Amino acid sequence: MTDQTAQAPEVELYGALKDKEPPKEPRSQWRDVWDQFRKHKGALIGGGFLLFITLAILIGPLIWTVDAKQLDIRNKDMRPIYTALWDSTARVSWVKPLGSDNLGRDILATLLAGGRASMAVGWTAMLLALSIGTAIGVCAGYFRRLDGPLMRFTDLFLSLPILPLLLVAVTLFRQPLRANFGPETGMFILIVGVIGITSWMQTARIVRGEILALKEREFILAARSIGTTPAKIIRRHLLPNVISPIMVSATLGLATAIITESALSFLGVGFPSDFPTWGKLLSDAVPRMEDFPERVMLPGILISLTVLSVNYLGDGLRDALDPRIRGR
Amino acid sequence: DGHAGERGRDGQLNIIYWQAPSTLNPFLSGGTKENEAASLVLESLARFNENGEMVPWLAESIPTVENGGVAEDLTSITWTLKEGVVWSDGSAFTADDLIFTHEYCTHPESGCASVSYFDGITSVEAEGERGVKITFDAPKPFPYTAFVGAEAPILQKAQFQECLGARAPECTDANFGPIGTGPFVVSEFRPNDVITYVANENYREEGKPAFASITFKGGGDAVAAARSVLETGEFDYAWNLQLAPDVLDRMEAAGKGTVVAAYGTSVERLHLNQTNPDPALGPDMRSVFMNGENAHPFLTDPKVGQALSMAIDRQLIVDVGYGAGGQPTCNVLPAPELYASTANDGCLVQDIEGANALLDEAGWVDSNGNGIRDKDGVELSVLYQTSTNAVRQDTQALIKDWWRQIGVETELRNVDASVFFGGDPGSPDTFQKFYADIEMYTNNFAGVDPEAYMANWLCSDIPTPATQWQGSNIQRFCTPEYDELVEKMSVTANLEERGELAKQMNDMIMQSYSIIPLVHRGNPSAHANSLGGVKMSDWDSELWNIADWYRIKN
Amino acid sequence: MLDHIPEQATADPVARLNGLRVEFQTKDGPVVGVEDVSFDINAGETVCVVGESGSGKSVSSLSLMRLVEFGGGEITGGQLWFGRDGGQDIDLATTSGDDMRHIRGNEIGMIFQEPMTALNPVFTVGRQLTEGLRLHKQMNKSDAYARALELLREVRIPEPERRLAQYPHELSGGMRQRVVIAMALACKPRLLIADEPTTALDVTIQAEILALMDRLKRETGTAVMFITHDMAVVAQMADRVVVMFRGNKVEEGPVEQIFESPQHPYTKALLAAVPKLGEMRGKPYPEPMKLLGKPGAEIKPIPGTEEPLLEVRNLTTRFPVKGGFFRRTVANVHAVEDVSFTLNKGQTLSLVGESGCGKSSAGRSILRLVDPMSGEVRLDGTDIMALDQAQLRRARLDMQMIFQDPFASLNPQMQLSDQVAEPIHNFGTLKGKEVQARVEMLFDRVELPRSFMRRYPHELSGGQRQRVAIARALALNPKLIIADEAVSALDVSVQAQVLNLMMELQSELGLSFLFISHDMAVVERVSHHVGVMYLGRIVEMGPRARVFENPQHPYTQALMKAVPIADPRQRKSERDLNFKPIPSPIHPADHVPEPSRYDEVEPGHFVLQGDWGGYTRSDAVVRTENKLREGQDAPEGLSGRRLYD
Amino acid sequence: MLTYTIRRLVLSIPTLLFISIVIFLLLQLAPGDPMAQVPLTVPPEVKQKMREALGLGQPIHVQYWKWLVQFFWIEPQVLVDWATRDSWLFGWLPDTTLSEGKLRVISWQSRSPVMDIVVQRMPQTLWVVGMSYIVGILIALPIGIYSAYKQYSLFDQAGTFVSMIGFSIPPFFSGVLVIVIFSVNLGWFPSIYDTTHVVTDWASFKIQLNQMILPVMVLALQTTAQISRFMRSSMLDNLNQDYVRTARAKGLKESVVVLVHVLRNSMIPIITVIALGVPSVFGGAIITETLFKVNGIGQLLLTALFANDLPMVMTLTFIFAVLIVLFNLIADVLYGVLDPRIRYD
Ligand SMILES: Nc1ncnc2c1ncn2[C@@H]1O[C@H](COP(=O)(O)OP(=O)(O)OP(=O)(O)O)[C@@H](O)[C@H]1O
Ligand SMILES: Nc1ncnc2c1ncn2[C@@H]1O[C@H](COP(=O)(O)OP(=O)(O)OP(=O)(O)O)[C@@H](O)[C@H]1O
Ligand SMILES: [Mg+2]
Ligand SMILES: [Mg+2]
Repeated sequence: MTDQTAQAPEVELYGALKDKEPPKEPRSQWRDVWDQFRKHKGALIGGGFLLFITLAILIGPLIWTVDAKQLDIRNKDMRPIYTALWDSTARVSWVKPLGSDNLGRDILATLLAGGRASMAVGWTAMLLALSIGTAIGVCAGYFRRLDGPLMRFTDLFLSLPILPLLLVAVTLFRQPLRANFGPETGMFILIVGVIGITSWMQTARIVRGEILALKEREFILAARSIGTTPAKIIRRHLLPNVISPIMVSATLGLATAIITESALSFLGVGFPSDFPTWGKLLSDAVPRMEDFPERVMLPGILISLTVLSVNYLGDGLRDALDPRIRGR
Repeated sequence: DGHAGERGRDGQLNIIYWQAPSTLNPFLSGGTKENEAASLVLESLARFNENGEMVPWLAESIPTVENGGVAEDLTSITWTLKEGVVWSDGSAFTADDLIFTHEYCTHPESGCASVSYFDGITSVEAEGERGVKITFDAPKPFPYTAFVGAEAPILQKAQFQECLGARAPECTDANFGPIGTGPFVVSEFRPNDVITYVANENYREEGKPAFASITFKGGGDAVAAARSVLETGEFDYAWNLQLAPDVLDRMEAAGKGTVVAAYGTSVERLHLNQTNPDPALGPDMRSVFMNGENAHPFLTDPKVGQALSMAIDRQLIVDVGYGAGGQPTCNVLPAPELYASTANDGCLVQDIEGANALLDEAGWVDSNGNGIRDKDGVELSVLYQTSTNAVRQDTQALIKDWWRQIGVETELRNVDASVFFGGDPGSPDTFQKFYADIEMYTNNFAGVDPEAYMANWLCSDIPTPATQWQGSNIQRFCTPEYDELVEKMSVTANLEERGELAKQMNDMIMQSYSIIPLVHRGNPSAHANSLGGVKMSDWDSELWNIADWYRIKN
Repeated sequence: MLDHIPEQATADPVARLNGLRVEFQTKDGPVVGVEDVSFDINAGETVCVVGESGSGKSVSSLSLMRLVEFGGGEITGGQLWFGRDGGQDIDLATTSGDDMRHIRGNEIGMIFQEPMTALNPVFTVGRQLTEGLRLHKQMNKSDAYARALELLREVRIPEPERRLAQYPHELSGGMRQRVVIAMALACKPRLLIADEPTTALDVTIQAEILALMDRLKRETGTAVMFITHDMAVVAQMADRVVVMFRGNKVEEGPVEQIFESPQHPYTKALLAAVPKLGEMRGKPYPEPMKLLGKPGAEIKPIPGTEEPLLEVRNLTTRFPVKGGFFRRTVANVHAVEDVSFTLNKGQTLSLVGESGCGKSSAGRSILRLVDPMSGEVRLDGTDIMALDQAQLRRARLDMQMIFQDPFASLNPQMQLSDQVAEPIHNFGTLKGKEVQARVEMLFDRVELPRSFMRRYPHELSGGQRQRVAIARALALNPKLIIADEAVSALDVSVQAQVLNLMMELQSELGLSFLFISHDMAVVERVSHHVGVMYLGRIVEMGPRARVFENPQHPYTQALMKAVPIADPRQRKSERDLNFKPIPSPIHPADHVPEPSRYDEVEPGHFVLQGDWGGYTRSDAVVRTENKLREGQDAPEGLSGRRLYD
Repeated sequence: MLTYTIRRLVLSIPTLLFISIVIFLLLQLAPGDPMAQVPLTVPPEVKQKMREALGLGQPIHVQYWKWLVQFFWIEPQVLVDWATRDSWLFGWLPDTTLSEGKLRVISWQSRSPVMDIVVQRMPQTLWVVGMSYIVGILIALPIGIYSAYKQYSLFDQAGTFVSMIGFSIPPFFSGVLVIVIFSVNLGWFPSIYDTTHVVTDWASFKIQLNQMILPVMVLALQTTAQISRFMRSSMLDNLNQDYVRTARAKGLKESVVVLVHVLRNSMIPIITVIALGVPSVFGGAIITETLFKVNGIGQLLLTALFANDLPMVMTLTFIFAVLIVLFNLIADVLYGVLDPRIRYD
């Protein structure tokens, strides 16, 4: 034992003061985030896929210039080119690489155009719902006096029947929006608004719960003691710490928004009928599912994969944004 | 072939209506599904067969002027009740029941849906032992409305006498289980869900019905209903399968059932707004008919309408959306034969070049190179609305494409059916308000006489804010000549003459191109291959002859 | 007690650790938790393992139970010989899972670090106590309950019958820890591992628990492995001491030898950092500690000034307890009751007392982080109580707070420099580049490397974090800093550095501290004046030297007795301890307490008149306190999800 | 706890009243008309008469008041009458006739009391939607537990994958898919649910089971996807708690540690999540019910909406609101019951 101590190098005693590792190069915070993000395989794949989809729907129409609304009745009901691999009798053609629908619209083009609409609706509606939900959840959790009324308000929205709400919204707002933004953008705003204001409740509930717990943590008290205003406490201290449940809601919210959009056009409140979206392509194709499985599978897979990627991306982002995990 | 035999020999029959009946009292609902479900139980004096011919049902025969049943001056009709008819509870069927039914429906507080069938009736009285005399306040060239067809059947007085007027809704038991003279009696009714019937032991014909019981299921959608008959064979009969023909063909290929269609007078048509629907006009002028003022910037021009019509390939619309359930038509009054004009059949062939030439000639040219024709700064750009329905949306897409080829820009809109047909004056999306340039839907007339139908297009029937947008002249067509013809028809009794008048009116509308007919629609239904005796009629309840249905034994 | 040499000390060791090495697989590759540790534990002997946080103490003990594997660790080297009852030794490192399960709880018992969380919140105490008995001793339910009752009696829990049916949260921290001990003892294990069993407890409860463990060891002859970082506790408990440092054993020896002639520099430094009660005897002013290895630090007393900075008069803070259908206030927690004191510029006033006596509430009331009911608070002439929200925010420029838990009081998601700069931004005292300069200066000031500025709280050790908290408190140049248990959570060596830092700052900047602590030795080191709090009141107050050398109030006396002394030759025996449970501070809403009246026993040394004890600690109090401790706060709240109405 | 519950109950009354007003106004504002489904062949004047017969012309506040009285005053009387007349519990009491001759909430579509139809629809809704909820939960819990216990294992990854897919596939697709596979091609199960089927013996129970399988499967997929996610994260929260180590140190078997100690704690938030989902069981599942023709509450609401049957929609929505508020309360109370740390005072 004495041998050991004798040989031991001079132990430095101020562990608290000295860096154990050589000081790291000062690095940008975003660099750290990116490094951590890169380690998450799922997130990379998910992010990659999302990027691919986004590029595809943005740039795709420039390359594949067929108009998604263009009918071509002579070439209707074509199968995708790959069906030729096992079914030599299938009607296929390179002109319609993924086939065509019952009016001869090119499926590749509709998928690309539909993707634009679905992604735009999905993301904006999800972000809208998320912001409403977070705002309400934060207010209810942070300001005790608002808690009761806001939660009642949430109950109210949970129990409102969606369809009449929709119809009312359409009655009241379609014309002004159409006049100001044109038929498609106007409808877009309306749809996004409707989906947004009918799907924020879950987020609000979850965020409120988290905030209630966080609010009792000492660092909030500390922030108050150094004179941080409530607005700043919420922005700097509370919000970054509820990122993770918000991410989860975001993932689910995107899926719901994309699907709800299709349900809306189903009810005739959505985009003009010749305006493709993934959800609508999917629901239109359901009756012909047995003959043309690709017409349901392609949009179905795209929706699922998008949701899945967002889920993984959310996981990765959450890890990357949390300095506690990032450090490891 | 299993025709004859004792009552109930064929056991169970399963019918699916994807829209479920909500009541069995046709007077309280007026909906087709309710009327048809009730027609198994409640009957009328005469029914229309698959050809639109009247068949005596609870009456001995059809009264006419020739056989003296109808008065010479056309102000009364006398029916003779069939002998030996009893209600399903065993009590006798008498003239009293008819008198009561008239009273029931015409009661001012009842809200009876069929009250128009009793229009102009001053009295219903018993005459002799089995006679019933109906007197009108004016000559009635077509007196076969009251107590004829599925809309105006006869109720049992004993059951409903406590349910007059405002009390009608309180008689839930009676409304859900009316006692009738028909081949079946209700054993259980679940509103909007399912009805079970059993054979009527007191039915007047021996050995009928062949089925002992019926399950009348409601709910779901047309695809599922078709599938359950054509593919899985769970049901024997499915109603109203408005599906794309390729979908139906595929299901039929499974070999379990057959799709049949009955043709009545339904026409899928485009209405071209004759007034200006510009949103900028404000609620007092938008789509409001103002005696020729406030006219539509271009749709009042028959040349434009004609071009729009010529550009359409009706056969293709049928192929894509209707199949066996539709035929191209150029008339808004396509049937019965007597009334159907042939003057406009040129529209059956698509002629894009012709349409283009016509527009060029009319001065509509694309002067600014944006692909849309214009004249005097007005672009040929239309908003085209209809109710939400897959087939209609396909049709919209096709038509939009054709119109694009003639330089007409189209914006599509579809509106939820409950709003579109709802008639809520507060909603901007109803078909009566017509806040669009063009709209598409189907209309028809009940029974076989077009007089009331043709009167739809009177100037006075134009929906306006003053009438809370009620009115049937949707496209706001108005000419004094047309009004005169309507007037003339209402006093003409001779069938030939009536036919001529109707054709004339039809052609007048067609040539104004305020209505562009597209498809003469049939009512496609499907029945299992093992179900015999089905004779589809669109003039009456589809189930009008259900007493004759039987199971084909193989 | 010291002269009580364990009889079996010479017998075969119960456990022998031999070259233990434990690695953890993390995302960034393996991390060594314990590098190479060997020592023996003999029957009837207490071996204390000491070392700073993270030195591998817990990992060693968990390896003995083979529980490291559940935390992602792996024993990658060495043997863990354990003498089983049957006689033959087995190597626990290679024992199969089934055998391990038989050994765990049966032959080796373990007491865990955190009494608050070591019990399953949803099962009754009885159920958790009997579980092991029924498993290992095949007892039936009623026998097991009888034995559990016996165990509870052994650990001296009051009203043991009732406890069996209670849930953990209904017990006070001390009682919970005793339940955990009873649980570990249930099957009469041959080896008892106690991993910092008293760190989270009050001095008084700690003293009781230490005495209890010592008695049990003597009565049953169990071998004890006692893990702690508190040298005073070691002095009280150990027969032999093992000192660990960064995953290695650096020294081992009998307790007196370690304390009197430490060999390894780390041990020496550690001992030097321990404040010992009585060390300051005869010195009128506080002075920094002499730490080893820190060159050139000159030690000089800090006299401060006699100019008052903070005057508190009749401060009263009560928390309403709501109840009934209309949620009316039915009772009040009298957290702070008629408290008056004066704090001078450049001096430190300490508030000491047991958990729940109202120290924190007093501190927070002064900053108005909780709103006091009545009283007067003057800071440098400003009447704090009269300010509106905006003014109050400004007033906080002059007074800052350092909280107990350095981890909890820093936002885990923010970089340290941002957190230190936050108060500056809040008040806009500086702009642009100056902010950065100031932050750098503050980091230098608290002796943190500048490279830490970009780090996040979790990347720092506890002491470093507390320095950040201090830097943040200093950012605005306050006149008063309220340090609420600012060093309680820290390792001794780190604690000593932080204390020195605070004292340095005081002498250089003339800061005043309101120092809240329950650690008498620390208080003795840093304060000019001391107030002893009990039940919301100050029961004794005066210059530090007077209060410590001449305690007058019986409560102060009891408190002084309970403090463990870091000297193995001054062990306390259980007999010296005599505690009345703390009475309830909850009174009915209409209760009007008497004002505090003081006798001045010496100049400036006041003692509260009358007897304030005598109540029993009600369940309601226990519950409220436990909630507060668990960070749940507010009587009607619950963590994570508050019910709304 | 009791006072807490009662206070919450009392406080929920004004909330519910407010909700009912909002719903009523919303429905009034919505376009659409109960006459939409009457064929176009019926002349407008007749339709106007029919509207009047439904009481549509009255001012809004009169209509609202009427509904309020009917729902809160007359319907309970009907319940009392029924209880004293037919129920086995109170049947022995003298028959009351409180509601005789009073106007109940009447559906515009069927002209029959709304509550009767609701009661009629309850069995199939509960059989199918309720069963799928139960099945979904029963599948979700083990999946969630195991995925958390083996975090990042293959099973866990697969679980995430499947549940995300399950969540993103709309039922109008999965429903048709299973029908095409299992009823059309394989012919194993009926595609149409027979609501009149009564279970009396084993054979009829098997039929019932047979017809329930498809809709239950489709619905359970969604429930499973969600609950298993919640379960997993709740388990993860608890698996690292100190008391788990304590339990292991006692020598307990892993199964006991996980399934008794950890599970019990993890179930607390899950049970409240489950409770919050129960109103949707009573609310039915619109799309799936329509697909399989189950004709439960969901289909009832849908048809009522399309037919603009305001009393029906109003009543159903309001019942739904009551359930939401009630189950919110139940969830909160359950939380307190399950977690001994929580006390209400
Ligand atoms: N689950 C784990 N994963 C990774 N590293 C771990 C884990 N548990 C412990 N370690 C590492 O092992 C080392 C020893 O930790 P240990 O818990 O034994 O310290 P300790 O001496 O008990 O400290 P304390 O006094 O804070 O309890 C530390 O450096 C720690 O980072
Ligand atoms: N927000 C609050 N609501 C209700 N009671 C409270 C609240 N804060 C503190 N109390 C009660 O007031 C009393 C004093 O608490 P305080 O936190 O001031 O004690 P303390 O001396 O700081 O104890 P510790 O050493 O545990 O921090 C305790 O009985 C506590 O239960
Ligand atoms: Mg430890
Ligand atoms: Mg405290």
